Amino acid sequence: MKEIINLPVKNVEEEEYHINMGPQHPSTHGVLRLVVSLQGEIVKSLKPHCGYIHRGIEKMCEKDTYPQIIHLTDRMDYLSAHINNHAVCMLVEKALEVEVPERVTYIRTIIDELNRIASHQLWWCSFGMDMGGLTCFFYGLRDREKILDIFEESFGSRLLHSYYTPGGLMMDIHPDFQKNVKAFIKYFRKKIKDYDDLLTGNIIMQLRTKGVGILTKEDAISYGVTGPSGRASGFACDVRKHHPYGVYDKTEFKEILGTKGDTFERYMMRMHEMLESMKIIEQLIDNIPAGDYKAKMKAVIKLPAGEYFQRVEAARGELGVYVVSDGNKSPYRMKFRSPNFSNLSVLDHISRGCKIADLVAIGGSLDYVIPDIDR
Amino acid sequence: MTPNQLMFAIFSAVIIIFSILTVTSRRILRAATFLLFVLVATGGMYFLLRFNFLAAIQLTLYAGGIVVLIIFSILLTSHIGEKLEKPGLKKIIPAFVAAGVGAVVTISTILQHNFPVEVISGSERTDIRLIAKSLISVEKFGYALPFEVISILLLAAMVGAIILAKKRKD
Amino acid sequence: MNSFFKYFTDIFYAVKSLLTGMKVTGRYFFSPWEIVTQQYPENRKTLKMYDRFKGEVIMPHNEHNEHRCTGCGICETACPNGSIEILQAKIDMPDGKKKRIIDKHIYHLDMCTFCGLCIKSCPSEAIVWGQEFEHAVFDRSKLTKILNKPGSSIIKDIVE
Amino acid sequence: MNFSIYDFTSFNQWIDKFLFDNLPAFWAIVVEMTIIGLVVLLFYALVGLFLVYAERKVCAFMQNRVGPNRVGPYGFFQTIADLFKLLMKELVYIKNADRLLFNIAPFIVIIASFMAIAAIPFAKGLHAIDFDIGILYVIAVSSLGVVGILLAGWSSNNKYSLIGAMRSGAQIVSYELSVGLSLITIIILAGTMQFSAIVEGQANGWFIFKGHIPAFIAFIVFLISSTAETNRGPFDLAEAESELTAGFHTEYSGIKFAFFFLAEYMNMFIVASIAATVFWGGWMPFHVGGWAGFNHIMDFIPPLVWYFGKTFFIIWIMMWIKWTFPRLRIDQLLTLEWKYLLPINLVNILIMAFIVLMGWHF
Repeated sequence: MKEIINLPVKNVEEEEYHINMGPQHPSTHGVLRLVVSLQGEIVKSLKPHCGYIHRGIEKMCEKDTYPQIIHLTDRMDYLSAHINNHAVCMLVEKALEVEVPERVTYIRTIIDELNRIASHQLWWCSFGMDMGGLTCFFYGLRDREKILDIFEESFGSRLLHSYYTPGGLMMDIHPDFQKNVKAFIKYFRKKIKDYDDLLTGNIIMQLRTKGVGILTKEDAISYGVTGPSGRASGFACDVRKHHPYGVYDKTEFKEILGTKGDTFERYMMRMHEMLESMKIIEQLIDNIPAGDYKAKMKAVIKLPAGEYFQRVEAARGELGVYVVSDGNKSPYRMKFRSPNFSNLSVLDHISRGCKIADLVAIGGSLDYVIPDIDR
Repeated sequence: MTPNQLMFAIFSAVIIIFSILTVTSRRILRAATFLLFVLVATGGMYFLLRFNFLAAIQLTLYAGGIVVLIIFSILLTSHIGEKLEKPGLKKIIPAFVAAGVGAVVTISTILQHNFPVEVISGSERTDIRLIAKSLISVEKFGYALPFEVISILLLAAMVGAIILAKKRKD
Repeated sequence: MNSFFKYFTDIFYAVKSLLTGMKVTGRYFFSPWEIVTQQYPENRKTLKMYDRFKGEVIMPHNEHNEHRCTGCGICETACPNGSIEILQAKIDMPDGKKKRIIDKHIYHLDMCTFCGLCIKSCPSEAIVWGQEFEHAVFDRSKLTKILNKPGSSIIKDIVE
Repeated sequence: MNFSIYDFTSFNQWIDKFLFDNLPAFWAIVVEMTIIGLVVLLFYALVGLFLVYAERKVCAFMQNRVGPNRVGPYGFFQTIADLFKLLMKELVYIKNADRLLFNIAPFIVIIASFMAIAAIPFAKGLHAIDFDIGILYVIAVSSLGVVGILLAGWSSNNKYSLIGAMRSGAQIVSYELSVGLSLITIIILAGTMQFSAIVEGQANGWFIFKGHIPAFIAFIVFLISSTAETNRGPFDLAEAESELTAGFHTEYSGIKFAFFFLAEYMNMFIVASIAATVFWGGWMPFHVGGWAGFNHIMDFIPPLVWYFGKTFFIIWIMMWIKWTFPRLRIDQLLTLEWKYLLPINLVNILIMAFIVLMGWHF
């Protein structure tokens, strides 16, 4: 009799249950492994294991010349390839004290913002897919295709462009560039309403995201969560506003700050940012000054010995590039402060106590790109 | 042999075989699954007797309700590798004795009872309207009182379950 | 009482938001002309890539089987991945001097990251982007290409 | 032989008579059962294949795509090609899985949906069994399917599968209530549980019009809860691909996976045809009480066309829902059932009973 009573008392409640989300899992957007300990469906803690696609980009940079580094930065956060290029180019220009033509800064700013929109479109569609709405995925990709077509026409490639070089651009923009960008903005302003109807206003999506995965402002600052995810918590961290580069100081745009810092705010930040980016592009696209697309640079670029740092606002947060030069044509040490790495580190903190489905939604709202984490 | 007899043979064979398997299987979820087959075959037996309502209730309550609950609780508590221990002789002998006594009593009762032979015509069925009416009737053969008593019992059970579930949280 | 009304207004707004979403998908269902799918192998004949499309590195030859490559090797050093190899040869000129010319311009397509540095750095504009994009092959060795055609020579007016 | 596409009764009687005249009674019944079994099996396979194709095309059009278009005209034979692919796939043996239960599970799921088909009336005289407890029978047998899902999730020895099975168990057990109660609303109106009598009762107007507001609410509740019971989006938590890879059938491959896949589509067909039969008149043409001429014109359209038209329309609505909404979370799923659908349903039944008592329905 005693045995029968004892059987169900075995403490199921406190038994921990580990599952491996990834490296192959539909919601990790790449080869990221999250070891999640669960109690029932509730996440007790999780441990990210990165490094599955570590390629040693920082080390590879040490043997490459500065123009050659550009194509490696494409492959970190491949969804904001132009912005990564921009960081390295500006660092070299700053170190050599080269004045780039105004035309170049205008074009770079426009293309950065286009790239940001394209990146957020891909985020939107994959976020929709994480939430289980597969249709979002196709609408997002459909509209992203329009930007990629503009990119392909001007720079010949769709994802990894290597378009910026230290001192300017690889080639001038295509003659149709301005026309196509304006047509895209007209098109996308219409389509973004579909986004709102389909996902933003949807009651299921709002119930699943509001009040889930709350990140306070203090935590955002101490974990270094930047970009839309940080701004959702009220952390004013927009590099474009506070340390302007390009022609951001000449344009009007808002740095939108959230208050709650939950998944829905993070979602709304990116939706607003797409609109703001379109505003920036609209202000600049007709005013691209004439001129050369490239400053005069030496054939072999050698940075004077010393330390250099440059930061930009990539689509997912603040990207910092740090270079120690010993005066040679390749850097002595190169370090990237990638936004996704810091954003991922907060995942354990904000997803404790929520459900597996919430974990997927939080992961989607942090919008991590795995190659940028591993580098 | 008529088709009905054939079906009866099949159903009874299923019931006997799976009943034995249910009590001899050492994996608890397998036992639950075999129990499901026994209950479904019993439902089939009722269909054979044209007690459609009873058969459907058998399927809904036993097969669809109770077995699902049993399986659900097994899922929550046990692990796939678990096997029950082989019972010792001390347990087997009393079990056999108890089962044997039960069988003797049941079989002897059935054999002693004189079943009146009555051929029910094929179209005749238990009318579900009659069942429904007698369930809520307060007259002589009505079941209104038991029906209400059971509903109060179920309500009490439900309240108890909610309280138990709430308690754990704080 | 307030929460009682909230129960129903919640239901109302929930249903309304769901119907708004269904309106979007429903509209696309009934407008098949908005389909964006490209049916690729069928449209191969009409498919035209953009002029600047980076398909592969090619070396254009004119009708006399002449190219512009001097074999200087700048592209080889500019390439970050080592996907270009230049094999040089020396020929005897009629005036008795020996001249360096290109023997083989080897291009490893499998190592190329399409950054465009080789094309940008070429002083004689000998290599350009080709439009070909169907690079899938069953044998990896087929991705190693020799860009100068057999028996080709350099165009006369190119000065090193 | 008197055969008409408007009434299959005489056709069935002719086959019955033919068999009994030529065979001994025992064998006649065996042959009849075999024929019915084979016909239902064939129907099952064909409808399953068609629904998979239809789902792909519908979701493709909603997503601005063209969908399958390579195999056959408009990709019509794509699902058949997929079926052959699945048949030829290796059946992966899972280490430490409970092999017996692992193999039985897909069959339980498929048999449950198979049994439900038997009670559905496709046209006048075209149904396998016409129980006096038809609706109760369908509810009873369809509640067996969840056992297969639970067994599949547990026996695969995979944590994702187990979570999927748990979710699906909680979901189906609670949504069965709403399905049953919303059907009871119509049973009150119809006064019978027999499918043929329910259809006949709609000869002068479908129940969704006859029972006006409560019937409409019951239809909506039935649509939602039956979508949940068939594990379809937005209630596909048991196989939530972005959370649990594939949920309870993660470890299944080849034809065993195809069984789950087919059973899901057949369950969708079954609930759609119950909705069509109970709310929209089944094979009964669109009739308006009193308009004899109009009713006569409607009678010319064969009942099978009416039946499949209504069923596929409801299936289309279910697909539309699936391809629009994001997935619910498990606690929201249960909140929806226990806080919204169930109270609405209970009040609805009361209102319907009141309306029937007062004779306010049409």
